Amino acid sequence: MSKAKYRAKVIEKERLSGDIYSLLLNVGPEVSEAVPGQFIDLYSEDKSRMLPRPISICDVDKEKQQMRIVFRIAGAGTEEFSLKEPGDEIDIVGPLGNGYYMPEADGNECHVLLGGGIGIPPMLYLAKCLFESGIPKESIKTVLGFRDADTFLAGEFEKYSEVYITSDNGAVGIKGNVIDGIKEYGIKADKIYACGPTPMLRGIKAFTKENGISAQISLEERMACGIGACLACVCKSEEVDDHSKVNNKRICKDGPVFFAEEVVL
Amino acid sequence: MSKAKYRAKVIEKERLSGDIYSLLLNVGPEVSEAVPGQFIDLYSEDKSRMLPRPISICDVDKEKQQMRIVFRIAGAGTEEFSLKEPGDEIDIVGPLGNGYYMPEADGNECHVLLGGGIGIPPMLYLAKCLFESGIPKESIKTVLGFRDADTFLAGEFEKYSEVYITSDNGAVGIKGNVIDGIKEYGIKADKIYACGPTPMLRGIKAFTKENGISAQISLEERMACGIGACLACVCKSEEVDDHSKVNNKRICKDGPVFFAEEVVL
Amino acid sequence: MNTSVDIAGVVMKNPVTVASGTFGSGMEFTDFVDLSCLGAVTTKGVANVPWAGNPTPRIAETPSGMMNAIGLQNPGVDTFLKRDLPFLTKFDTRIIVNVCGRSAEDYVDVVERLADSPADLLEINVSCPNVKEGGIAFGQNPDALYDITKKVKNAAKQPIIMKLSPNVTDITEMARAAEAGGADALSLINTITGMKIDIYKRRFAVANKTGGVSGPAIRPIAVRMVYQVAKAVKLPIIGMGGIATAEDAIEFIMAGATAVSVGTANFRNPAVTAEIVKGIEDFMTAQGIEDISEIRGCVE
Amino acid sequence: MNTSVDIAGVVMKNPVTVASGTFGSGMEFTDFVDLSCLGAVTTKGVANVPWAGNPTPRIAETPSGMMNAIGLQNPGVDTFLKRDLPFLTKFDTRIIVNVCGRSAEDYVDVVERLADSPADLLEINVSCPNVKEGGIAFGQNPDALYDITKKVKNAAKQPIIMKLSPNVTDITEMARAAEAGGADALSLINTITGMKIDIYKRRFAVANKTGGVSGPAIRPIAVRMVYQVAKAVKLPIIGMGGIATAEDAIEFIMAGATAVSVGTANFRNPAVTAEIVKGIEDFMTAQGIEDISEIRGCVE
Ligand SMILES: Cc1cc2nc3c(=O)[nH]c(=O)nc-3n(C[C@H](O)[C@H](O)[C@H](O)COP(=O)(O)OP(=O)(O)OC[C@H]3O[C@@H](n4cnc5c(N)ncnc54)[C@H](O)[C@@H]3O)c2cc1C
Ligand SMILES: Cc1cc2nc3c(=O)[nH]c(=O)nc-3n(C[C@H](O)[C@H](O)[C@H](O)COP(=O)(O)OP(=O)(O)OC[C@H]3O[C@@H](n4cnc5c(N)ncnc54)[C@H](O)[C@@H]3O)c2cc1C
Ligand SMILES: Cc1cc2nc3c(=O)[nH]c(=O)nc-3n(C[C@H](O)[C@H](O)[C@H](O)COP(=O)(O)O)c2cc1C
Ligand SMILES: Cc1cc2nc3c(=O)[nH]c(=O)nc-3n(C[C@H](O)[C@H](O)[C@H](O)COP(=O)(O)O)c2cc1C
Ligand code: FES
Ligand code: FES
Repeated sequence: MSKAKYRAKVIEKERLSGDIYSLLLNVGPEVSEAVPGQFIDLYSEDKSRMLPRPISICDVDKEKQQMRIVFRIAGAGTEEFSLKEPGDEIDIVGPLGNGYYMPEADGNECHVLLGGGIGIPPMLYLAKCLFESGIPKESIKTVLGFRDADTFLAGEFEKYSEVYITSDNGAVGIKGNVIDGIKEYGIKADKIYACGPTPMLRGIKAFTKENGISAQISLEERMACGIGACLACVCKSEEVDDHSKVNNKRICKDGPVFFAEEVVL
Repeated sequence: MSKAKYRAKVIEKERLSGDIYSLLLNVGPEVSEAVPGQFIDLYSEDKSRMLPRPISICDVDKEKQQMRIVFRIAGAGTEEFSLKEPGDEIDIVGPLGNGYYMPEADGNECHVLLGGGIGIPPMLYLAKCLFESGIPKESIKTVLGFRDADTFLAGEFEKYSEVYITSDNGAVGIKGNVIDGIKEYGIKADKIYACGPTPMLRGIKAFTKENGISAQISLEERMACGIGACLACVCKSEEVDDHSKVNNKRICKDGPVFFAEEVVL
Repeated sequence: MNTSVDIAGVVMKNPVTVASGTFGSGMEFTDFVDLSCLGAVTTKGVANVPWAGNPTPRIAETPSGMMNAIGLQNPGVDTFLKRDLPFLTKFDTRIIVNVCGRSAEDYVDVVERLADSPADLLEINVSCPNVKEGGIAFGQNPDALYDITKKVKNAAKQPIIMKLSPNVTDITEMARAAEAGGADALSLINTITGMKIDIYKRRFAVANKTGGVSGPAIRPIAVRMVYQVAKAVKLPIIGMGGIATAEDAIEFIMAGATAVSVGTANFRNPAVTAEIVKGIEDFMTAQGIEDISEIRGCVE
Repeated sequence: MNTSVDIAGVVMKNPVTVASGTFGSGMEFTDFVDLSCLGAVTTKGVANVPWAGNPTPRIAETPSGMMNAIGLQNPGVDTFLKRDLPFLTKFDTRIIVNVCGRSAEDYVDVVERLADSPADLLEINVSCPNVKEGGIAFGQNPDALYDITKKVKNAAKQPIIMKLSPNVTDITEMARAAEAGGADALSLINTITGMKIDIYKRRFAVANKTGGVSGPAIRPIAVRMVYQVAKAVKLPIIGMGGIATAEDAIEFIMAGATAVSVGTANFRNPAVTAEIVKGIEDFMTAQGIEDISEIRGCVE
C-alpha cells in the first residue's frame, strides 16, 4: 500500500502554443522515484468521465516535490485540465510504468533523443537526467518533429542538449520527420530514445535495426487501470511475455518504454 | 422562442445556517416577469447529472436584474451550487411555473404566510410583494416553522410582516407546526399562502377547509423538463384537469402554486 | 448541402426529431425552439381514451441518465385530434404520432382515428416498460410483435414505424419480425428497464418500482442495436438513446440510422434540438459532406 | 457488528469483492489496497490454455462508464496455479476464481485443474460478450445454460457461481436454468453489449467493433436484475454493475444481493474497495444495523 491517489495542486499554468498546455504541479513525496519516460494518471472532476488520463512526466523537481506535465487538448478530459488555474487541484496517481533505461555516462557515445509532436514532453526530463548524469551536452542531441511552425518546448532542450528541428510542412527546420532529421543533419547516433506517434516509432525501429543502434521507444495505448491489471493497453511483443504467457506486453506496467526489438509495431 | 437557458453570475454567497445557503445571482431581463411562488431550474456542471434542480425564487430586484435563491444541501446538485463563489456562473432557465395569485390590496383582510423548513424562502418574496402592493404590515403575518433552533431568514421577514416562529422541538417559538402556530398565537387569517412539506400542506388544506379560509399552497415533486412537457411532476387534482383530461395537474406548469381545493394531497 | 431524409416516403428536411414523451406535443417547447427547424416532431404516446399514468414519484436521476415510469399518461386521441394536431400543423415540420394501447384493438382504434389527420407517420410503441398491459409485452416476443404489426399496418393509412424495445436477447429477431409484419420503418431504442433504491428510506426511488433508463448512459447500447438492426433489415431506422449533441446524432447515422430522435437531452437543455440540427450542418460543412446519406452506415 | 456473509457455505468477512477482470489476480492492486480487508478477491477469467485476447484498442470511455473488449486474455490455468493462486493465499481473504472457456470441455478442464487448489469458489463466466465462441453463447439460452451448469457442477469440487449475462429478455429465466442445473450461487451482471463510433475517423472505437458496457451507467439495470433474480430463485447472489460507493453497494444488498463486486470503479480510484468496506460499516453504525443480513432484500 505504498501508493495512493492524491490531490496535486497547480502551481503554474502556461499555454505553450495553440492547444498545448503546461502545468506545474505540487505533488507528494512519490515524485522522488520518478524516472524519465514514466507517466501519471490524471482524473477528471466530472463524474461522467470514469477513466484516468495518462500523461507523461515532462519534468521533475525532486527537492520542491514538483512535477511538470505538457499536454495537447485532445478531448473533454484534457480540456478540463487546460482550464485549471494556479491553486486548483487535480487528482493524480503515479509515477507509473517503466521509464527509459539510463545508460552509463560515457563521453564517447552519442545519445539521440527523438520526440514527435505530443511525444516531445517526456524527452525533456530525459535530456535533463542524461545531462545531469554527467554526459556532456555535445553528446546529447535532440531532434524534435513538429507539424508546422507551431513549436513548443524546443528552447528548453537547449540547456541539456543540442537541438535539431524538423517539421512536416518545412515551416521550421528540415522538412520531414525526425529520421529525415537524423539523416539530413548528419547525426551519428549510438543510442536512440524516442517518443511519438506509432508510424514514427515504426520508422525508428526499422532504421535502428538496419543500423544496429540500440533504441528505446515509448508506446501509447488507451488505458483503464494504468497499473497492469485490466489488460486494456497491450502491445504485441516479439517473444512470449513472461507475465501474459502470450505475445502481449502491458504498456502501462511493462512499458510504456520498451527496447525497439522487444515489440511488434 | 422567448426563453432560453442562460448563465447567471453569482454575486454573493452566504451560508444562512447548517446546510442552508443563499445565492444572489445576476440574471437576465427574464427576471422582470418573476412573481412570488415561481421557481427557476438550475443545471449542474457535472455531465453525469442530467436533470435540472428546481429552486424557488426567494427574492428579486428587477432593477438590478438580480435574483436570490435559498436552498438546503439535499444531494450532489445542491452541494455543487453551495460551492459556488462570487464570480462563478450557473446555467439556469426561468422563472418557471405559476406563482401565488396576488390579492387586491384590502386593508381589512389578514394575509397569513406559512413557511415550513425549506418552504420558507419563496414566502419572503411573497411577503415583499404583498407589502409593496400596499397591504399594511400588520395585515401580513408570517408563521415560520423550523425543525429546531437552527433558524434562517426569519429576521428578513420583519421588514414586510409580523413574524411568528414555531419549531418541532420547541427550541424557538411555539413547539409544534405552523398550524399550531396560527392557533396558539391567535392569528385570524383571511387568506393563507403556504409552502412546505406535504404533511404540513395536508394539515393546512384541512384547516382552511374547516374554517372557510382561502388557501394557496405550493407543491413539490421530482421534475424532469420543468416546463410541462414530460408529465413527471403531476399531482392529483379534485376535478378532471383541462389539459390532461385526467385528474392530474402538472406541478411545474399548472403550479407549483394551487388553491388548496384544487388538489388532492 | 442536403440534410433531408426519407422515412417510408415521408421526407424530413433534416434527420432530427424528438423522442416520444420528452417533448409533449411540442407546445411547451415553443418557448425555446422554433419547431419549424426540426425534421419532425414526435408526440407523446396517445391512446384511444385518456390514461392517468402511474403514481409519483415518476422519475429519478441516474448516472448520465434518468429513469422514468410516467406510465403513458395522455389525454386520449379525441383531445389530441382537436388540440395537439392542429397546433402542430402550424409549423413547417413533419408530424410523427406515437401510439400506445393496452390491446391490439386499442392500437387499431387509435390508428384508425388518425387516418384522416395531418399525422405524417405513426410510431407504434410496443416497448414501454412502464405499463402492465400492452406496451412491452408485444415488444419482447417476435410472434406477438409480428401480429400486432400486421394488425396495425392493415388499419393504418400512414406509414407505420414500429418502436422496438432494447430489453431483448436479440434485437435483430424483433426487427425482422416487425419487417415481416409489414412495418414501414423502425425506431429504437425505447428505455431499458432499471431500478433505483433510496437506501436511507429503504424505498424504491420511483413509485412503480422499476422505470425505463434513458439518456447518455444507454447510448453505447443504443448505437450497437441500431448497427445490428441496420445490417439485419432493409427498413429505414430512426435511432435514439442518449443523443445529446450533433456528434452523438452523427454516431447513430454512421451506425445506420436514417433519422434520429432526441429525448432526455431536452431536459438538460430545452433548445438542444435546434443546436443539434445546426451542429450536423456544421459537421457536414467541415467534413465536406454534400448529402447526409453519404455517411449513413459508413462504418464497416 | 457483523458484516460477514455466506456464499454457498463459504464465509466472506464482509460482502465486498472485486469484479472479475478489473483487478487482475490482485497483485497490481496491492500497492493501493490491503487485500486482506476484502471479503474476497475475484480473479480475471482463466482458461485451460493461455489466451491472447482481442486486438487493441480494447476499451473506450462512455458516459459514466466504459466499454471493453479485452477478449479474456489470460495466461492459462497452469501459470495461474503456479503464480497467481499462491500469491493470493498470502492474504486473509477468500479466493473466487473466474473461469472461462470456448467449449464445455474447456470449462470442465479448468474446473478439474482447480479442484485441489486453494480457490474457495469458482465463478463460471458464461456471459462474456467479447469472444466468438463460448462465453455469452451459453449465457443467452436457458437450455445451454442448464447444460453447462450441470457439467461444470459435476466436475467441480468447490461451489460454483454462474455469472449471468444481462443481454437477455428475461434474466429470471436464466437464473432458474442455472439453479436447476445445480448452481450454488449466481453473480450478475456481466457487461451489456455496446458500440462506440469515432465519427471523425469513421471507425469503431474498439477494434472488436462491439464491447461490454460497464460502470455507473448500467447500475440501474443491474439493480433491477438483481432484484428480479432474488425474487425468482433461492440462491445467494453476488451483485455487480456500476458500484462505486458504499451507498451503491448497499443498494444492491437491499435489492437482494448477498455480496457485491466492484469493477470499473477500481479504475477511477484504485483504493475504492477498501473505502467501500469502511463505508458499509459506517452506514451500519449510523443506521443501527447489527448484522448486514438485516438489510438484504429489505425493499419491498
Ligand atoms: C503513457 C502515455 C503517455 C501520454 N503522455 C501524454 C503527454 O505527455 N501529453 C499529451 O498531450 N498526451 C499524452 N498522452 C495521450 C493522452 O493520454 C490523451 O490525449 C488523453 O488521455 C486524452 O483524454 P481526453 O479526455 O482529452 O480525450 P477523450 O478522447 O475524451 O478521451 C476519452 C478516453 O480515451 C483515452 N484516450 C484518448 N486519446 C488517447 C490517447 N492518445 N492515448 C491514450 N488514451 C487516450 C482517454 O484517456 C480517455 O479514457 C499519453 C498517453 C499515454 C498512454
Ligand atoms: C418547485 C420546487 C421548488 C423548490 N424550491 C426549493 C428551494 O427554494 N430551496 C430548496 O432547498 N429546495 C427546493 N426544492 C427542492 C430541490 O429541488 C431539491 O432539494 C433538489 O433538486 C435536490 O437536488 P440534489 O442534486 O441536491 O439532490 P439529489 O437527491 O442528488 O437529486 C437527484 C434528483 O432528484 C431531484 N430531487 C431531489 N430531491 C427533490 C425534491 N425534494 N424535490 C424535487 N426534486 C428533487 C433532483 O432535482 C434531481 O433531479 C424545490 C423543489 C421544487 C419542485
Ligand atoms: C419522460 C419520458 C417519457 C417517455 N414517454 C414515451 C412514450 O410516451 N412513448 C414512447 O414510445 N417512448 C417514450 N419514452 C422513451 C423515449 O421516447 C426514448 O425512446 C428513450 O427515452 C431513449 O431516448 P433518450 O435517451 O434520448 O431519452 C419516454 C422517455 C422519457 C424519458
Ligand atoms: C476491463 C474489464 C474486464 C473484464 N473481464 C472479465 C472477465 O474476465 N470475466 C468476467 O466474468 N467478467 C469480466 N468483466 C465484467 C466485470 O466482472 C463486471 O461483471 C462488469 O464490469 C460490471 O461491473 P462494473 O460496472 O462494476 O465494472 C470485465 C469488465 C471489465 C471492465
Ligand atoms: S491499462 Fe490496465 S493493464 Fe494497462
Ligand atoms: S417536470 Fe415535466 S411536466 Fe413537470
